[in-house]
Amino acid sequence: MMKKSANTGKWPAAVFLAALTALWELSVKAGWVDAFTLPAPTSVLKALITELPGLRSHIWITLQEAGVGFLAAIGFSIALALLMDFVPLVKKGLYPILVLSQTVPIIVLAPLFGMWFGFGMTPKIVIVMLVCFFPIIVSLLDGLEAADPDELHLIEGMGAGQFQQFRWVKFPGALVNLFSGIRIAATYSIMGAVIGEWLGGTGGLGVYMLRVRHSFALDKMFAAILIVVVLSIAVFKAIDLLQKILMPWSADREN
Amino acid sequence: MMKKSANTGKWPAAVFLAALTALWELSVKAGWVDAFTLPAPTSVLKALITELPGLRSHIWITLQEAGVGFLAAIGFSIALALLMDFVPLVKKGLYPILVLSQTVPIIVLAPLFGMWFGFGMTPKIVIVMLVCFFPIIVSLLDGLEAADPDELHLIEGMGAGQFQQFRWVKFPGALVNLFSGIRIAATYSIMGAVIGEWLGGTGGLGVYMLRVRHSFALDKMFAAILIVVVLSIAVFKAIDLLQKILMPWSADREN
Amino acid sequence: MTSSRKNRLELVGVKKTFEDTFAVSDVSLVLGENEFVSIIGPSGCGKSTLFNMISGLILEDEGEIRIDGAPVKERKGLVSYMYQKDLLLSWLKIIDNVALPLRVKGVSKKAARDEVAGLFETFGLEGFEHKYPHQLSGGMRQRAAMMRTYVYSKDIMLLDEPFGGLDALTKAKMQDWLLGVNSALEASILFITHDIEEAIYLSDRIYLMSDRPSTIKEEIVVDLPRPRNRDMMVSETFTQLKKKLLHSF
Amino acid sequence: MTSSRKNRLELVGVKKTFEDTFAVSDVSLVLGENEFVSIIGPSGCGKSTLFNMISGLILEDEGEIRIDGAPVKERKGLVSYMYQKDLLLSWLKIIDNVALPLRVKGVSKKAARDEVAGLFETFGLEGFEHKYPHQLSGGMRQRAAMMRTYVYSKDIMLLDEPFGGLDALTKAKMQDWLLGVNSALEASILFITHDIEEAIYLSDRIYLMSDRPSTIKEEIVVDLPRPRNRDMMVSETFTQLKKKLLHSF
Amino acid sequence: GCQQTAPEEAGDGAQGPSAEPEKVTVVLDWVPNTNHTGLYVAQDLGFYEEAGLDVEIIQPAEGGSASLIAAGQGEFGISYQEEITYARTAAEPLPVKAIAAIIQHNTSGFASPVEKGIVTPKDFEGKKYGGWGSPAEVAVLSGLMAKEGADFTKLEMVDLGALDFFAATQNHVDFTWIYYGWDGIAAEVNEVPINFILLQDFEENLDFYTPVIIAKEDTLSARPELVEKFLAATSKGYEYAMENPEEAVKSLLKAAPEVDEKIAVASQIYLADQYQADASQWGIMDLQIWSNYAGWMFENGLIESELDAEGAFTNDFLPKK
Ligand SMILES: Nc1ncnc2c1ncn2[C@@H]1O[C@H](COP(=O)(O)OP(=O)(O)OP(=O)(O)O)[C@@H](O)[C@H]1O
Ligand SMILES: Nc1ncnc2c1ncn2[C@@H]1O[C@H](COP(=O)(O)OP(=O)(O)OP(=O)(O)O)[C@@H](O)[C@H]1O
Ligand SMILES: O=C([O-])O
Ligand SMILES: [Mg+2]
Ligand SMILES: [Mg+2]
Repeated sequence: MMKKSANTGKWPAAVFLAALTALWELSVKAGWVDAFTLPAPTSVLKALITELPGLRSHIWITLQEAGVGFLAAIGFSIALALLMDFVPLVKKGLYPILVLSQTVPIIVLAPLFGMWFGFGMTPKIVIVMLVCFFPIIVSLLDGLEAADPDELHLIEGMGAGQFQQFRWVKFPGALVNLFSGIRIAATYSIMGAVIGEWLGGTGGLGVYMLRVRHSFALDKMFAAILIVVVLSIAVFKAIDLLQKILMPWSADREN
Repeated sequence: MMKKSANTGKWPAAVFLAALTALWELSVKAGWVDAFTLPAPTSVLKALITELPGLRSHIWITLQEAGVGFLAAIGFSIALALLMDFVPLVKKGLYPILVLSQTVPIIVLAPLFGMWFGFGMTPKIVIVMLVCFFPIIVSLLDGLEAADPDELHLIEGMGAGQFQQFRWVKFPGALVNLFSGIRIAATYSIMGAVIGEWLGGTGGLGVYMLRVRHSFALDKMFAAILIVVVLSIAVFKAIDLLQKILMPWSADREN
Repeated sequence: MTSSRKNRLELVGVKKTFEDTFAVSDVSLVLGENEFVSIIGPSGCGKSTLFNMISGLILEDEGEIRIDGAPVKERKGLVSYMYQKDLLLSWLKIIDNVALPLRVKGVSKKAARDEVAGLFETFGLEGFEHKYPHQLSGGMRQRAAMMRTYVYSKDIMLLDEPFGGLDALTKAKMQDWLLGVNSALEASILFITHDIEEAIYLSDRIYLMSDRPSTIKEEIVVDLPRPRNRDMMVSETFTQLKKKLLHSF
Repeated sequence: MTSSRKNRLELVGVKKTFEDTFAVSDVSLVLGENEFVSIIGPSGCGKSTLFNMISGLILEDEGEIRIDGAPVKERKGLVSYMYQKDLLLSWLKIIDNVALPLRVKGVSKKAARDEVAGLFETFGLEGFEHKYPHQLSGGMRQRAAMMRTYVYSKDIMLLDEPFGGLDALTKAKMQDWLLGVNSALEASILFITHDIEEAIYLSDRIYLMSDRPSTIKEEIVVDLPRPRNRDMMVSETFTQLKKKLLHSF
Repeated sequence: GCQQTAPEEAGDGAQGPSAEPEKVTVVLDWVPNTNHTGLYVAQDLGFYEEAGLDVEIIQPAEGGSASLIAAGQGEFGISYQEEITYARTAAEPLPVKAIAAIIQHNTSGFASPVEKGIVTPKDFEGKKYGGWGSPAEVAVLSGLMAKEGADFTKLEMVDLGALDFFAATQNHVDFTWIYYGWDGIAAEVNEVPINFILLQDFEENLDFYTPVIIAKEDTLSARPELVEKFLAATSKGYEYAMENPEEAVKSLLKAAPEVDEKIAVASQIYLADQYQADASQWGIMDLQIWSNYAGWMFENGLIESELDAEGAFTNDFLPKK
């Protein structure tokens, strides 16, 4: 309450970014850094504009891979968390394997992924899932474990079984955590698809980036990075919005 | 309370893993998969044993990079979260940049890292930090934001300034979230170092992996992966222990 | 024990220790069919702990808890229990908190809301159906928790200081409502309170607990006829009982 | 207003609305130097809201709140306030919860613990210093919160139903302790309670609030001499006041 | 020996439009570039289609295609002699073979900006080399320097990772290892004057084939007609590229418009003379070159067992001239 002072809108980020960009432009233009090691923002923008028509199909491929993988990761995480929460044995058996799956650097596995899954969309989607599900499930499980024992007792006393406890107490209580995880995962989703495309393919922003880098076209490369960034931030924002809609009680709390 | 049934120890994971490994061994030995696409667990073990002496120095390098980067990430995240929590303007300005920093695939940045940080341990440590700080800070900030307004009012009423509010209410309340983040980050720490080494280096597990892959010694490659996995899980477990020690009130809660 | 009522609930030699806190030492009590029994005792003596054991949330260390004559190990869901804390779920609107027991049973959101909507007037909470718990005053939250307990009413009810945070007038209203509910539902009610007048006015019998480690120090039978009315509070019997209780404390 | 005391705290025409809830409509009251004033009113009428406004946690929509004669906008930390909820921090042991105001002031852990350790006996919580809040009973938590408020005592204190969850005996002990503190500290105390006898026994004056949207319905001066003792509770004045209050409700 | 006659006539419509074109996947060694122009020409100008092939060209992860081809993810791959040597001498050897050399001679070597004054391996002394930290680099550099009587210990080696030639030599190192056909040409196009030391000018064993086209042994034995059809059409593509470099490069740019046009055109003109060079026919390989390089690798401890050089490649599927 009363703490409306923080409500200054989006301009601080914008101003900060603008300042950074200006400094960057200046450094290149003044020759402090060489244009072939770091292109000026204006060149990147120019490249973006001229390349955009050709980039459309690449963007579309990457978005599809990231979208499918990310949604699958969310669904998979929630289902798995439910299962792990219900059957402690599954949790004990699976949790270490989940951790394990994250400790293996994806790039190391790259050739193996190619060998096992080929070059279609599948391996990219698998990689996005692999990158995204972990933050979601770890956060969600931590949230579920932090459930208030008294609230659980209350609903158990109403005859609620495991699922009902999950539905009414554990899951709503863990929503903050779930969204933390989803927010982290969202950030990784587009990047995951790009990494996936590096492992082999015929299109997508990852393929595009490698090609333009090989042609020493750093401006185009940065244009592609810019697109990745914008797409990722769009996903991130969408998650924020979703959280506001799905957690009205906490939005309300601010008054 | 009363829910001690879940306390079945570690054997479910062990049994599950053992079963998986046995199946894997069988598939290779029976020729269902080619040994050059997936080496048998026994060959991996053999490679591990013969290579271990030579691997020691690589392991040590990777551990140093991962350790320094991870600790730096924790310190940096907490300090930054504190700053962002204190000065809403900084939060507004910086949060999008943090997100942005994660959406850029690290491998794209690799050449720039080389230019900026040279070719020693520094760029690897920077990559570990970059990979690790994000889950930590996102979780921590979400936890800080979820602080109970009534508890904040209470301590404000005692004349607590911003730092005191953080120290007594926000931070302890956000510890669950902080540990979620740290746990996710821990998992990424060793992998981050390996990726860093992959992008150029003279030692470390990443360099070792690249070399053995180049000569198609998949068994040695998997031996190195195994080491990465074991190291990562050790870090993960250490975090669990630390959480139990630092959050006695919630351990206590189980009785 | 008065009369020849059947025993719905019996505690025999129940004990409970938490780590180094010896909370309940040897408590035996009974609750008969359609009986209203109050428990009075010093703060921290173990009243809520008794309720937690009866409802099966924590296990007694020793002794036996019988329902309808037989020892029941798995007692969760057999009694309705209003906790000392209101325990309203912060993510549900008041109406949905109140309707929760119906939702758990599988009733649809709309049907459950419809079923509980009528109660809000009785409890003086009309207009607050669609607020969240943090938007209510302490006494209002307590009433909402009472409503929820009523919606889940089993024929054995445990009420832990249900009217502790209410003003005299509201409390009187709630007490009379509870008396009505009790005779209508034919429920057996075990009631914790710190209000001696309230205990006398509502109960058939009163157990007085000692300080920790607690036992039943005294059992007092309330010889007031039913149905009760507020005029009885100035009767000789009432005043005598009150004196006795204050004295025994 | 009795006598010629200085006014420590004044509310003039204070109003507060939450969204669609018109909670406080035009409340004016005063609290004199070293005075003990109680507020009684129906559940949900806006008593806690008044306290929240006085302590500066929420802003009044209209009207003015004056401390020592001058309107003060930034009132946080000027008064000590015991909330209706106990608000013990779950991650601190009871002793650290109680010592919190000292820690906030910068006192070291050891010194702060030493300073508050002596209080535990007075509050009947000896032996529970190193428990966590969830290991205490409701009444014990309330007493711990009272201790914490006392540790932070400013000379204006706001107490919101501090003894609501206590049994008669413990409550009596706490009341007498509070009377002692009041005269020793020369504090000015504003006190919310639902217990009419408590209000009379402790107060110099009592404000009676109406239902929501609330105003001050009546101000009653308690003509009992100080120091008070329990024998006064059967005096004629006491009984008259009690009748009057019950009637005015 | 290769006496099959039927496939020989297959090229000119004998198969007819009725037959479903055969699906073929080609896995490149890295991003599309002028080394691959023949493939793109054959695809763009319909040589593959005429041969009854439906070819898809895949860009893989950095690090080659040998393991992908061995795993059956594609019929043909682009690789290089060193990779095949490693693959066939591994503890678990990969069943892949080279079936055509895309460029006859090694066009890679050490490049430096002219102002560094590095014209022979002797000049490496006291300089800083930027590479990727492989044992092969050490062997090559120490070998070349030893031959010229230079002190290898006076060379500093650092790992550049993904840093390209221009960025690397600007601030960090004195010279790097490049492919002249791309990076060297890019330097020409960008008017950055460089010195270039071709490996085989100083050590003849280092004249190896890079890149080469490879296939899995299974494919060669079970589907020889397919291999021949593919190589025939591919040869046509490269031959076209040799004759019409400026036309041919359009096919590459059409498939991979992201490639820099200026560099691609210049590179194409340079490569037109390199694809076949002094050989009798495009694609043909010489046993000597395979055994020389493998021998050199073995002597330098880069591979653990000796390579059976004859088994590592075959010219049998190239079109008969
Ligand atoms: N979960 C627990 N862990 C440890 N000690 C506990 C726990 N629950 C209760 N106790 C202890 O048991 C004793 C009895 O507590 P209980 O809550 O039953 O008291 P009560 O009679 O309900 O008191 P009140 O009237 O204040 O609510 C107290 O000393 C308390 O500290
Ligand atoms: N944060 C809030 N948001 C919305 N409405 C609120 C909020 N706080 C209080 N109210 C409303 O204001 C009114 C007064 O609440 P308040 O807590 O002051 O009552 P009270 O007099 O202290 O009651 P009780 O005796 O039950 O504690 C209630 O109707 C309540 O619903
Ligand atoms: O997988 C990565 O986080 O780069
Ligand atoms: Mg209790
Ligand atoms: Mg209140």
